Amino acid sequence: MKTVEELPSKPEVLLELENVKKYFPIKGGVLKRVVGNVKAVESVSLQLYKGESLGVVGESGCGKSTLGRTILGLEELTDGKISFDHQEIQDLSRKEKKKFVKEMQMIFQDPYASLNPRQRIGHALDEVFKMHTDMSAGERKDAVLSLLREVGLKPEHYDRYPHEFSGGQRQRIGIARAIALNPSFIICDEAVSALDVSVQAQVLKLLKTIQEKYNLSYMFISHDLGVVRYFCDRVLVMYLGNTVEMSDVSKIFNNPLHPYTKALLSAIPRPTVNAKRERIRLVGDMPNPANPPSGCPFHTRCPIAQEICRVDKPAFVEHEKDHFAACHFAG
Amino acid sequence: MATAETVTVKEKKREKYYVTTIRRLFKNKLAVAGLIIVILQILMAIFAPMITIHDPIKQNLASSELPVFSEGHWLGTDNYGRDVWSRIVYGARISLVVGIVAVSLGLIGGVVLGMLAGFYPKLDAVIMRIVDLLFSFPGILLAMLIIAILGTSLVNVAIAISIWSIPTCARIVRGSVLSIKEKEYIMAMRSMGASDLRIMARHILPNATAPIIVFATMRMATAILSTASLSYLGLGAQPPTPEWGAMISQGQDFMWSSPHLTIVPGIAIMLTVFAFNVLGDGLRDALDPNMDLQQ
Amino acid sequence: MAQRLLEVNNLVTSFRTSEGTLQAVRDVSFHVDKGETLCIVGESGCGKSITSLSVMRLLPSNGSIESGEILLNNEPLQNLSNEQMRKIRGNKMSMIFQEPMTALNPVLTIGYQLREPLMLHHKVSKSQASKQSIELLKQVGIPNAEKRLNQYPHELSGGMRQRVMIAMALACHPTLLIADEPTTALDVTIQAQILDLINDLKEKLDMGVLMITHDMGVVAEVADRVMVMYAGKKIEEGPVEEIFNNPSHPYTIGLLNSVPNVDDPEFELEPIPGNMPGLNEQISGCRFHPRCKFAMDKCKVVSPPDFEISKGHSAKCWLNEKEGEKDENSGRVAVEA
Amino acid sequence: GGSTIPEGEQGSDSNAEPSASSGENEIIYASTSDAVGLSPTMTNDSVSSNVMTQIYENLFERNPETMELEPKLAESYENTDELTWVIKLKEGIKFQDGTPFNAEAVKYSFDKLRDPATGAPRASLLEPVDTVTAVDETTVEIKTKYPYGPLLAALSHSNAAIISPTADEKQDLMQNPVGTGPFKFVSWEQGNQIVLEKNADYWDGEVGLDKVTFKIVPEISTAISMLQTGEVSFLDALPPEQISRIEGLENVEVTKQEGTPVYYLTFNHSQERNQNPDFRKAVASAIDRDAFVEKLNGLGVRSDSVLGPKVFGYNEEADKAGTPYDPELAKQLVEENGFGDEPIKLLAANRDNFVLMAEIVQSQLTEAGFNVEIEMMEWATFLDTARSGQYDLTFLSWSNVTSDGSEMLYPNFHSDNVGNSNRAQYSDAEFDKLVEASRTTVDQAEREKHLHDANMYMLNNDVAVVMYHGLVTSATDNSIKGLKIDPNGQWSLKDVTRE
Amino acid sequence: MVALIIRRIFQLAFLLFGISFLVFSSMYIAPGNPAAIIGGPTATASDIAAIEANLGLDDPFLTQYVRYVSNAVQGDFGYSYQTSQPVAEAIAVRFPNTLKLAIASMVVAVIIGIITGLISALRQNSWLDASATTFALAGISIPNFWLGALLILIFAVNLQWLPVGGLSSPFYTIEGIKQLILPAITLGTGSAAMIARMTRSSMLEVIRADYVRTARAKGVKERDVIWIHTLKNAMIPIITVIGLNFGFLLGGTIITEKVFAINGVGRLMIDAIAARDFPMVQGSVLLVATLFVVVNLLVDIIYTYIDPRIKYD
Ligand SMILES: Nc1ncnc2c1ncn2[C@@H]1O[C@H](COP(=O)(O)OP(=O)(O)OP(=O)(O)O)[C@@H](O)[C@H]1O
Ligand SMILES: Nc1ncnc2c1ncn2[C@@H]1O[C@H](COP(=O)(O)OP(=O)(O)OP(=O)(O)O)[C@@H](O)[C@H]1O
Ligand SMILES: [Mg+2]
Ligand SMILES: [Mg+2]
Repeated sequence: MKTVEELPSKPEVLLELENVKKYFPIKGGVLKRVVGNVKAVESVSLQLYKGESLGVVGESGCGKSTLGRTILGLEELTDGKISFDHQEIQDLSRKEKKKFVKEMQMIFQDPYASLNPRQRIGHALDEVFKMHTDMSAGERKDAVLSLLREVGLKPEHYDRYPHEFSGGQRQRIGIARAIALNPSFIICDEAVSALDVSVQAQVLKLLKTIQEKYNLSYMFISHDLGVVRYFCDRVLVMYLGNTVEMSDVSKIFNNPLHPYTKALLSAIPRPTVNAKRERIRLVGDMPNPANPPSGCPFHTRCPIAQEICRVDKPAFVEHEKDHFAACHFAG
Repeated sequence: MATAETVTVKEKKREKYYVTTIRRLFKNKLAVAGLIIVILQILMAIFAPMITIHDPIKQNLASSELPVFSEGHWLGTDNYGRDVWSRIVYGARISLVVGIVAVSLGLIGGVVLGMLAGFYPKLDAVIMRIVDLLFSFPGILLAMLIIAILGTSLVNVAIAISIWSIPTCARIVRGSVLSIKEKEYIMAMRSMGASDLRIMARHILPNATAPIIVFATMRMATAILSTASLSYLGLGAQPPTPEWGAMISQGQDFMWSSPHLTIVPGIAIMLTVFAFNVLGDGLRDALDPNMDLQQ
Repeated sequence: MAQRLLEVNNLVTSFRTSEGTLQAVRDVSFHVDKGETLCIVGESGCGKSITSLSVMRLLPSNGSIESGEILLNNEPLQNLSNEQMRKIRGNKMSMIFQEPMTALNPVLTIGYQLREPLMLHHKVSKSQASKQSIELLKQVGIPNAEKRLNQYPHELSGGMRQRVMIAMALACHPTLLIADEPTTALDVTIQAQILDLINDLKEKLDMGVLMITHDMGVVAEVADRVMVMYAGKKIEEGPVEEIFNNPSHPYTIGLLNSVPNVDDPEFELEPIPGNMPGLNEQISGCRFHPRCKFAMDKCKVVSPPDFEISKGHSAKCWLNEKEGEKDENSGRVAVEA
Repeated sequence: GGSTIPEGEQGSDSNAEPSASSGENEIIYASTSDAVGLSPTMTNDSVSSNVMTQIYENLFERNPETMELEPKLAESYENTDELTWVIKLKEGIKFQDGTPFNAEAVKYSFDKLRDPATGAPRASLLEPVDTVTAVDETTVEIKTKYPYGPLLAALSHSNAAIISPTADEKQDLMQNPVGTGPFKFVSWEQGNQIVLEKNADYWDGEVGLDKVTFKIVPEISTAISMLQTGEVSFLDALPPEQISRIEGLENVEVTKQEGTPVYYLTFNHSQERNQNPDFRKAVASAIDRDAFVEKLNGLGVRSDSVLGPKVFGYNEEADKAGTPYDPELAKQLVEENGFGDEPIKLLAANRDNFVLMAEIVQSQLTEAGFNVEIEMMEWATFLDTARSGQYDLTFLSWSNVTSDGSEMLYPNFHSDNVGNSNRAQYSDAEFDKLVEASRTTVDQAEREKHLHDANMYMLNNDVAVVMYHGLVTSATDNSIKGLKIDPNGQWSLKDVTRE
Repeated sequence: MVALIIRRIFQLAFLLFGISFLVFSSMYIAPGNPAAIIGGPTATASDIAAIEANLGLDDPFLTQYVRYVSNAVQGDFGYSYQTSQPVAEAIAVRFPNTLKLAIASMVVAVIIGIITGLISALRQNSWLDASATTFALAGISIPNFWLGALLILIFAVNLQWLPVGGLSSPFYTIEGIKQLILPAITLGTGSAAMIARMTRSSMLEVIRADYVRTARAKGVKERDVIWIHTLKNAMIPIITVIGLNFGFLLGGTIITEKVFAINGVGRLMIDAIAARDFPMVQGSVLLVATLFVVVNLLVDIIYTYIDPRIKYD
């Protein structure tokens, strides 16, 4: 397992987000005017290095998937900058973006739902090459077969439909599709959440192997903190569209600064019997992202909230080396 | 030590796509019956001269309105003494072709409109109002317009009937598209950089076939029946050319004296529609890759 | 000794499919006592849900119980008429389903769905049922309960929906609660809330809980006893401490090694190689042997019986064969020894 | 029913109930379409005139038996010269609204019809009239622009009925008619029914019925079912396909009598091919009209004559004067002249018996070696197409309201009307002369001769091939007595009673 | 909801504008001159010219159209060329009949269609399912005139239970109901067929849904499982088909109206087209278009009651 320290002294930045915002307009009235916004991603800034895995965790609905989709351009960016390989990509035309499509891919949470049920998987993979390369039919078939082999499937799977695979195999197909064009960056949106533990372990292994082979970067969205700890180099914690903490995986798990991170960690069920734990109970539900609370977005549920938290929104600052957090009382 | 490769997974030998479809189709008894009827009808149309003794347009006023099972005319004769069996057999040539062509054209129009409306929310209101407009525009007026502008060929009959099918088809397709486009595999295709056209044609359409098949097969009946009203206006097959719809509508006058003049072509249409329906149902199931799972 | 609540003996459940009749549950026996939680774990598709659905007699239309016995409070369920069974469901015995998103009816209000079991089984008036529903929602920790009654499932968050499901299952104070992966796909904070809730209620109502999950963390947290299934069979059963501390079947060991350990950064995953066999696959001997790194010749031929490891802990694996028993079980091996 | 029921409630009256209201002194007539309107000036269709005939009356009317024109509202007439007609009116007649019937009313009616500002569809009926003068209360003098023989016949046309001037000024007669006839208008529910009631003050004897309902039943077979169940009591214009069914009904009496409608095949005479006498002869001899008439189940009269037996100008000699059916001759002519090479477009309107004629004639012509294609059309398109001469052969029909031969030959075949009512596009100087003579002669015997000559001229030249002459038919409930139908299909209900 | 309605009304205005132009120009292009029809076969050129002048048909196309639209906007839909009756009045007389018939046949169609659809979905692939399918196919292949005539023969002529035709009695009287029965069955059969097929397929889609199983797990009675938990979820496509059919029926149905001597909008329109009675055609087409939009709007609103997830804003 790598840690940031083991990476080359100056890790090369692959993806950089600056104040990325994604609002979903709420339309109303006769003329369908915008009457409000769901602030799915309020403000996210980060740097992602070549060859690293960045875990993204946070409560359901906090904007993890939206962030991922926005980076890929599947959702229109509301504000901010996205640079990939030192080039700003948010304003590119569809055509110009096409070359970045090859570089950035996504593995979806539900492998079954993300495959066309009426398309044989061989054809599904073939289609990727068809869209982005000039290969002949024969070359494409060879490419698909070697892809299948790469993710541990067999040539005879070429003609099968998605439903004829087990969950783990389906996720392998999703991975095959994502790596088909040799991307340098893959977003895994809860890519292993739907798999049971033994299959999940297989898939995680596979993802690691591929990463080492191609020096890939992952953005790994998950709610399973065990998996994040195992798989990721750094972790980003989100709450209500905001980044609340980011650091190396060991720092986050051993020395969390933000009360939300602490609550999150305390809630992890440990697969060991009688491990009595002190769980920090969060009261109430996550606030409505269309109408976020003033000040610190977490203050409504924070066990250590003070008056200042209601008023001032804490900045996302580096409290220790490479350890960022947005809390007035961090530490 | 066992590895993934040595697992004893018994691989089914993969067959070609169409072989699978056909094998599944043949498992469905009703669909097979439908297929047989369709094939028989097509053969009947092709080999019409060989399976009839009478000329379908040859009149014999002296032996008109013979009932079924008369000597020499097992389905009787019509008002002009023409052999009903011959007319049914030859009529298949026009009725089947017009029915199939008209329904296909209507499907193309309806699918394109419905697909665009469902896929692009901005086009939705515009297209759906155009569809409303097509729906409210009287069919006869449309036929007259086609006669005036395009003339009276059989192709134009198919056009007229297909335009009648467009609004319903468009609405049905739009409904399906609205739900399919929210599926995750569509999002996945987007993330792969697939064009809208590819997504619509290769990923949404194949998954919207079920209601389309139901609609299309039901529509066959209406299409064949409407041919009659159009030839009555002078559009398309003119008398004495045999054609099922026209046979029914002409037989209407003789419903009391010779009911077989309407019942026989009526049964012919019903058989066709029945055949296409069960075949369509069977085909839908056979094309559905999940069928094996669902028993 | 605790009171026996549910007893399942030699259950066999099969499906009619285009490939013939397939057995999804193969000769499974287990029991749940009052005030006890039994967890069923195992790989996806191993028959966990089908086992629980067999108990509820809610199998899909092409499935049926081929043989075996299911006793609730010592009363055999399979002899009951549909109408009698209906009166038990939701009343004495209720179930939380795997998918919180799809298990609630999207077109009926939360209130309607909550009132339904109360009005059906306890014959209370509508307003009485509403009052009780509000109580239930409060119990499962949903704020603003009065308002929620008039909302539809899609207006609630995933965690709230799952809690509604639980409230519904608990409405008539069942003696047996079956929970099929109640927390999969929920984030940890919500998951923790729900597990706490079930535990509290179990204690309060002396309810028996049959929980299905593949999350070993959840198992460790809630289970009293654990049953491990593989490919339709029960392969190991025992008290939770035994299973975690002394797993006796290679599959159980593999399962535990597949779970990343949050607290141990140096932990290395050891996935079980290969895939679970399909229902239609013929495998002789132990069904796990193709994936088992300890597989012996015997495993490929003879299917192992239950071996008792300690009191209440048994496993179906030849590795646990005790010297003294070998003769009884297999002459061939005895000769070798 | 009766006059005590206020108008407004009439619509929802239980008149659809079978036996209850078609009882005592009421009859219900089923019509396949609605009247266009009830003003003689503004309408020109047979359904409207069926209703109007009960409400309005003319100066003259043709006696259905003798075919003579007899005075109705008129007392007598005389020609002071060829151009002047002095008509004496009956006295003491009142319109249904109380307005007295007099010379002014006659002048008003005729002038209204002739006035271009009115836009009357049948204004041409009185086109030859120059002036109409009310000489005194009971005397009208009509001057024509040229000697006009068919004037009295024209005056017997339902469009020349006399309307009440006061009513016409006060209300729209289309919706609310007032005449001198035996029945008064009660109500009209558009598309459903028209109700008339007895005119208690009728000038010419007692009216037999209390109430008459014209019910619209578009589907003839439905109308027959209603006749069978007693929901209606009277149908006319029975179609040949249904005649056997109607005749099989026990409670129904069917009458058939000769009438004026004539159905014929005509050539488009503006076309070169059709101007070849051999071509026309070949066509005429290829058509077996006897076989066709057979198909009409007794509802057609076979005669070659263009002017039918009930039309003024008819002479028995014309019955057999047409080119006879001779398939051999036809084949021979076709072969010799290559008539079968070019396709022939046989235009047919999609109504009445035209489709039947087209199918049979097409078959017979094909037999003879012609290459004929039927082209069917909806009525309005047909009218346009035929009028502008875009066809080779077509079928036309003519129902002669005034039963006067000139009224047939002039509009349909005189060169004056080519491109209009002369849809055969026939233009022949010699023929024109004969027709003109029949119109401008006042002496009726002489007129008859001219008409016969014109008729024979057409037959000798195969100008048109007459398919059949229509019968006027009716089917009535057995309880209805005294119904008389005149040869142009119109009937008066004045003497009808129910038993 | 209000917003949806207002938006649809805006769209309706444009739709009506478009369709009136379309109808106007097609009537103009199609052969057949209303004046010639009014004049009849005997009319001379001068007769026809006089009629044309009287009706304003001698004006150029655009003048006629603009005149029509500007009158129509002020609520004046003109007078019939044929009968010179106000178009609005003529339609007002007929529409109640069409409405009665449409509602009655829809009731028949919905009852028969949903019940047969349910039966065949619940007994999928049984002989009951096969007979329901056959019934549906027969329903759509039988020409209306044939079914109508058959029903008349049996129930009106032979048994004399019901009247042959007409629709003159008010619908709330026994007589009025009797008059509606046969035409409603004749007309409803086709729609019933479509509804049955749709009910079957959409029931099959939801009948295995998890929430149906949930309902059973709660011990809900089988009847309620079908009618409340399942059918309501399957209703969206069924409602779509019902809406389409109802819209179609409101446009009037020529053959049934003819066979049963019903004075409805369908016959009015067909007669008007045959007579090239422009104002009448316009009026009835605009009515049909409006009704169709209203029905679709209703369907969309019903959607939101059936499925609370559907929102239009
Ligand atoms: N298309 C959309 N329109 C409006 N709001 C949306 C849309 N997509 C997402 N949202 C809202 O944005 C917020 C963030 O959603 P997102 O799917 O990114 O959450 P998430 O962190 O991925 O949650 P989960 O863990 O449940 O997947 C949520 O409140 C969601 O309701
Ligand atoms: N209706 C059905 N017809 C045929 N086979 C079925 C049917 N339902 C389930 N099965 C099969 O039965 C086996 C057991 O399924 P079950 O749902 O019990 O698995 P599970 O252990 O609950 O898995 P998961 O963890 O994914 O929920 C699976 O192989 C499945 O494919
Ligand atoms: Mg997400
Ligand atoms: Mg399960």
